[in-house]
Amino acid sequence: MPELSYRDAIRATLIEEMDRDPAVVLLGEDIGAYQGTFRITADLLGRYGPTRVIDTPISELGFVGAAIGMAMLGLRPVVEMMTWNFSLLAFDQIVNNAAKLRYFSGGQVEVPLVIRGPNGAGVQLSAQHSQSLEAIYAHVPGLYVVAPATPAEARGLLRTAIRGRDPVIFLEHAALYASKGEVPDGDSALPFGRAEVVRGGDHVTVVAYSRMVGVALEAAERLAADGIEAEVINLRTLRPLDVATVLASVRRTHRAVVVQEQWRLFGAAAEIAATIAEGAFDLLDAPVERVTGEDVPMPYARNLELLALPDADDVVRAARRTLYREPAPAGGRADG
Amino acid sequence: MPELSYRDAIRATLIEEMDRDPAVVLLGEDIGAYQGTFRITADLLGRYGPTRVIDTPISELGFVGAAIGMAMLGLRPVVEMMTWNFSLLAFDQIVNNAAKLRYFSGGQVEVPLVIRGPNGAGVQLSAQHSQSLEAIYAHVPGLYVVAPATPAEARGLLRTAIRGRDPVIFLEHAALYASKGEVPDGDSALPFGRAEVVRGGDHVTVVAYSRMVGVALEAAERLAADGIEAEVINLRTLRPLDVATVLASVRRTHRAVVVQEQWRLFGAAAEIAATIAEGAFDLLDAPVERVTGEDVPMPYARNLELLALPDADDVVRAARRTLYREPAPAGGRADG
Amino acid sequence: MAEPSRHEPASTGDGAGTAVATPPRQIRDPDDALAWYRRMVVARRFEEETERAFRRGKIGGYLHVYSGQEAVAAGFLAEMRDDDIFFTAYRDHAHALFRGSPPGAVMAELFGKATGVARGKGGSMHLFDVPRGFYGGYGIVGGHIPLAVGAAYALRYQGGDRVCLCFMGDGAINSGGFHEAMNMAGLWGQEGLCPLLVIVENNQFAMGTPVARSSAVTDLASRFAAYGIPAERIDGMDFFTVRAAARRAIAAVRSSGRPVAIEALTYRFAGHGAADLFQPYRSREDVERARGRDPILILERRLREAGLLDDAAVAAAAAEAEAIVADAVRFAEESPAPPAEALHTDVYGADA
Amino acid sequence: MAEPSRHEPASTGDGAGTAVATPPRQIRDPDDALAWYRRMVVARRFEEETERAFRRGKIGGYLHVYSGQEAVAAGFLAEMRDDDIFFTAYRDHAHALFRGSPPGAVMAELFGKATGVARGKGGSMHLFDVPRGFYGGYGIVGGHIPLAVGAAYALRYQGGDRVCLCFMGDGAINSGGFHEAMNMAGLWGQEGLCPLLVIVENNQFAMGTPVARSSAVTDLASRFAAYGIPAERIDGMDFFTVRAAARRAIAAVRSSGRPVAIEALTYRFAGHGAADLFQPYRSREDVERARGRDPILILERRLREAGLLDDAAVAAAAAEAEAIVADAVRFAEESPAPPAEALHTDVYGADA
Ligand SMILES: Cc1ncc(C[n+]2csc(CCOP(=O)(O)OP(=O)(O)O)c2C)c(N)n1
Ligand SMILES: Cc1ncc(C[n+]2csc(CCOP(=O)(O)OP(=O)(O)O)c2C)c(N)n1
Ligand SMILES: [Mg+2]
Ligand SMILES: [Mg+2]
Repeated sequence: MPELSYRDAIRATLIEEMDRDPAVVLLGEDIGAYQGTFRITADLLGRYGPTRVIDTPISELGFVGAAIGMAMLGLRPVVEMMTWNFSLLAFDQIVNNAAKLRYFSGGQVEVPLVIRGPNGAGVQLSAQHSQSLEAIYAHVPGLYVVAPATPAEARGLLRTAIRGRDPVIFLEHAALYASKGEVPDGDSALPFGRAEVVRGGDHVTVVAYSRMVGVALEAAERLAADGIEAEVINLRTLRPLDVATVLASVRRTHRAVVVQEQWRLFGAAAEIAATIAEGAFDLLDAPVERVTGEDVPMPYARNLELLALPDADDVVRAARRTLYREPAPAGGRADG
Repeated sequence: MPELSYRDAIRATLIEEMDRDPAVVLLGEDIGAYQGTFRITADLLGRYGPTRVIDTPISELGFVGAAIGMAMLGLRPVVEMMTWNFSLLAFDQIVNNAAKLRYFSGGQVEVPLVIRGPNGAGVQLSAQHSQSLEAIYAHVPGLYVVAPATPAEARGLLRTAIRGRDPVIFLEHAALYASKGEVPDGDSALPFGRAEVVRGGDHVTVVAYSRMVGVALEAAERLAADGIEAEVINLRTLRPLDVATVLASVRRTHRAVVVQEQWRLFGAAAEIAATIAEGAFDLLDAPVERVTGEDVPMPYARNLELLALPDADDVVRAARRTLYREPAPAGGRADG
Repeated sequence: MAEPSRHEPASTGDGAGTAVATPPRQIRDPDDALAWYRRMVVARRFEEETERAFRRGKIGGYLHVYSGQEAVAAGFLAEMRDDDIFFTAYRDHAHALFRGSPPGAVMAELFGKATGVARGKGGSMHLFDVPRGFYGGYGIVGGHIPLAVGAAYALRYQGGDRVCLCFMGDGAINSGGFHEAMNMAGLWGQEGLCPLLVIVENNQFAMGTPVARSSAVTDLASRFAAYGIPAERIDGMDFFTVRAAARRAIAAVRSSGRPVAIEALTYRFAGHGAADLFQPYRSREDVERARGRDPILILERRLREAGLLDDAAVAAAAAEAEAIVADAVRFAEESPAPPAEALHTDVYGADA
Repeated sequence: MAEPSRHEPASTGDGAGTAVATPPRQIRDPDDALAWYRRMVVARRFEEETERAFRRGKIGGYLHVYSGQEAVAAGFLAEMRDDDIFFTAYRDHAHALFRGSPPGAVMAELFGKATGVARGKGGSMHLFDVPRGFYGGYGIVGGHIPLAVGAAYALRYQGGDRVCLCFMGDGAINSGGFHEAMNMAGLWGQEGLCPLLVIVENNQFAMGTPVARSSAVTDLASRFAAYGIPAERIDGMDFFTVRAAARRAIAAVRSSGRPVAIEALTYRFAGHGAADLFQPYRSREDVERARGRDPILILERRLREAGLLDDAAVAAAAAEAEAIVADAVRFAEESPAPPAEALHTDVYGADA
């Protein structure tokens, strides 16, 4: 069990899968000569040559579409989206072709495509470069939406993604690239749709994914100091969503907090909260709390940016509210 | 109070606003010489000439972007999206420029832009042409998201949209264009964020918007025959969401059904259901029910398409479930 | 960098409505030419029937017929090898028929039946016949062009000399996806990794918008110079002209692995779609003038001149087409709708 | 249709690294030329300071400096009228300074302060100074190009003869938005409704990707022919060359209401952004060679040759720049961060 960074876990998995299957090709902006903006693909151009490591022009719609065409013909392209923000330009190809081709062709073609790159806010990248798009992609049938929180997950889920038969929205997080963790050796793949209980607890369930898992764990530590034992669930994938694991926990703790980095309204936490409220209706002792980013474009100034993002404090307060140890926010809970 | 079709209400409003303000210009594909795919803009080219009624190439990203630029300079462009499906190509311009320009310019520019056209499923238009995108747009701060259900609303809300100071996602519905209704004379505008109780009732609240309002009303009729009085709320706008009106109703009925045409997961109904569960927690006598489209790309065959779309039957059953007069669906409620 | 004129412009007119003098030509393979004539007659008859079926409520959604453009798809598909592949937009019925998809299965798709080429899930805009190399059938204008570029790359990556054809409309040339895809095709072609033939079916209109109102430059072939892609404009109404251009272009693409483009001037005789009844954007006379250069009649005349066709043979072809199309309709009518379970299949390849 | 060569290509080289012989020229307005020299010196000094401030942690996010390209923005902005407007991408500091935005307010924006040109909400990539006609500052490559086309239309729609300039990078030319926007500009220009001047700042690279690897055709000016937009390529390192081209082009755009494009060959001396430390995609020698044609030194030499500048004046300009930049940093440092309430303002124009 070597220790690897999240970045190196992704890179190592790319290398393993490229060594294993010549159908795996990489495409993206500056993944070759530049070595990748986040150095995920460092040295891969030298290793595999320009036919397998394809530096593309700034043409997100075009190269995602081309990757779909490659996948239809049996290749297994892995597209690096330099940041997921740029995927808005490729949105039509992802939603109208990648996600639906199997369906509207009556099952004649499939699109084994992985699109990966950093999602969410960095540090002071401001409004156009700080989006977290999971709710938008998770809405679309035909896609898988994956958001690993640890190096081991990054590796296990990426392997499943690359070997799969359908398009995968693989959401990394720039703030996690340098984080380290034990990564199992060998050919281990993690299945989609299986959440992990990363911390046990009986008083409240905190549901998170990607970078927010760390925030939830930090909050759980602080809550523990106060005698509150939070169970923290790392979803790993949003589509499919592991409803069973979440409900099993909430049915025991009777309380839930859902954490997401992005805009609150119509965000991922809404689906999770609604699902909990439906599935554990009789067993909930308090409203499900949503801890989310503020409903504003991301500001540049660091002080404002920190205000716009959810943190452990927010999770602690929300958890305490579910236990009625904290007053509801001024103006009531759900004043939109 | 003349009776107008939904189509004519929109068209009449465009004419009134163009007569009133020379800054209003129209752009879109085939809105001029072709007279508009749904004839919303019929004769307007003749009336206002090609500088105000601009037939564009098939360049959604480009002409939405150009309209944003016009709006920044003080024009009030109204863009026709032939159908909202094509807006996926303009998604970057809408999300990264229109919605955020005021913010990242520090308030120096504004984007008084309306993008309008039919949203949702038609009849057998299949996977690429049958999407309902409200959840995706309603997620984004800086946008307004409007979905009128009647001719009067189409007129009142469009007027507010055109005279406003911010980008408006104006979601019409092809299935409503021929529907008729009384439309108030004169300069009446409907404010955003005010839902309407379109039918009173004490037993269950049904929340809907756009075409689903009619479906909800039909269900309410049937429920009434069975002694169940449903209160039907027409949201009119999804951003902002009139939480107060919804909660006031649910706090009285203790039961809620939310109806949307589109894919269930991470859909608009999730936000509404989560908001109800948060805001009426102690007063809910049953889980909030979501009635939605199936989680599949839209099939072409009519029999499958009908199965994919929610209808009054589904609403009736959901309402009865909230009253425990109907068993929960096999496999439990929230099994994802 | 590629020199943008490997092919010189062939005979062209201002538009397909203008008569273009094409020199009489020796007919190399008479049987084959006759077979293509009959296929074009079937395609025309097939489209007439789809319009009727639409009015009868048997076909739903959008319906875009190909009448008037038959020589384009026929000429190119005639030159494709069995293992070559192609993509097109939503005006795709004739492409499927020419490639050999059973007319019954094509009609059944339009009728939304389980026996359709896409099992009733795609409809008119999304015909697919992958075993025959037909990769669809797309409804978002321009959306399939990047796919075709990637598919071409894959073909070369996997070895061999298969080529990919991509049909597109004149309106699609203004979409950003076209630009991004063509630039990549030009780049990948420099390494011999993009065996792609792009066919712009310039039928003069994108819905109601004439080319001069949608493209800042009306010589569409000239727009490929921006990507170093050799391009020529041809008369798309003459089957032999199309076929000759197709032969040259496919050979060039196959041997070089580099993209080539052809703008075929043609004309759509029907409305844009079934809903385009009044066609306010063009006059009846314009359409009549264009019908003067009906590609089927042009081919018929050629074959008559060559002594390969007479009145009886023309009548026989019509009767044969009638029978084929009637069979197709019968098959479609009698086929079952997809079972309810089909709603949830083909979303993912395996259970999530 | 527009003929795509109203302007003939002027003196050009293969790239900005190659010396280009520009004929000695009479300096028309010496004071003005000296003023632009001093502004360029300030811009260079300003950028050096932003890089330092970034390392000191005073500036966050992405930081893209303009060093090496000064003659381009200077030459074009020198010819803009006060009521003209412009758009650019994220490499935008010099554009703001040349247009007259106070250096302190620009620096304060980078420091994320309430006194910044965008009140600290935009940062380096989103400078705005609307009262001076600077409409931003955009981070999505190519995303501002359609905006500029629409803005140009609005200017003509509203009457008068204002023009709109749109600066863009060589990498942006491959984005679909560029294509869609240019085609519309070409079309609208046919009606005299698009007074737009597009300036491609070809600094040879898009991040680590050289033009030859991103564009199938390396003569970027030639790509505008696809839109009927006259275009020329110029030496972007020589202020006078740029300015002369700008004068001609702006006059043409202003009088005709039609778009014109200019590809200015230049070079970025620094890394793409502050994170691009090692620049594995080019050699130190390449950069050194390019620095041999430093636009500030070229201008300095010209002014010396014309007897307008001597060692003392050069030193004075440097000292002046030093003081201006030091003041800007001081102003930025001492300015307050935006108040917490600012988080929720500027989302909508009025309460929803
Ligand atoms: C992106 C997009 N925008 C708009 C439409 C609506 N639409 C369908 S066909 C069409 C015209 C296309 O014209 P062309 O490419 O010339 O093909 P043709 O119909 O002439 O075969 C339009 C605008 C669409 N399907 N996709
Ligand atoms: C749509 C999009 N894709 C990718 C990026 C990441 N990115 C930022 S700058 C850049 C290179 C742009 O090069 P160019 O247009 O030549 O401008 P330059 O940096 O040379 O001034 C890239 C790829 C982006 N900001 N937007
Ligand atoms: Mg056409
Ligand atoms: Mg560049």
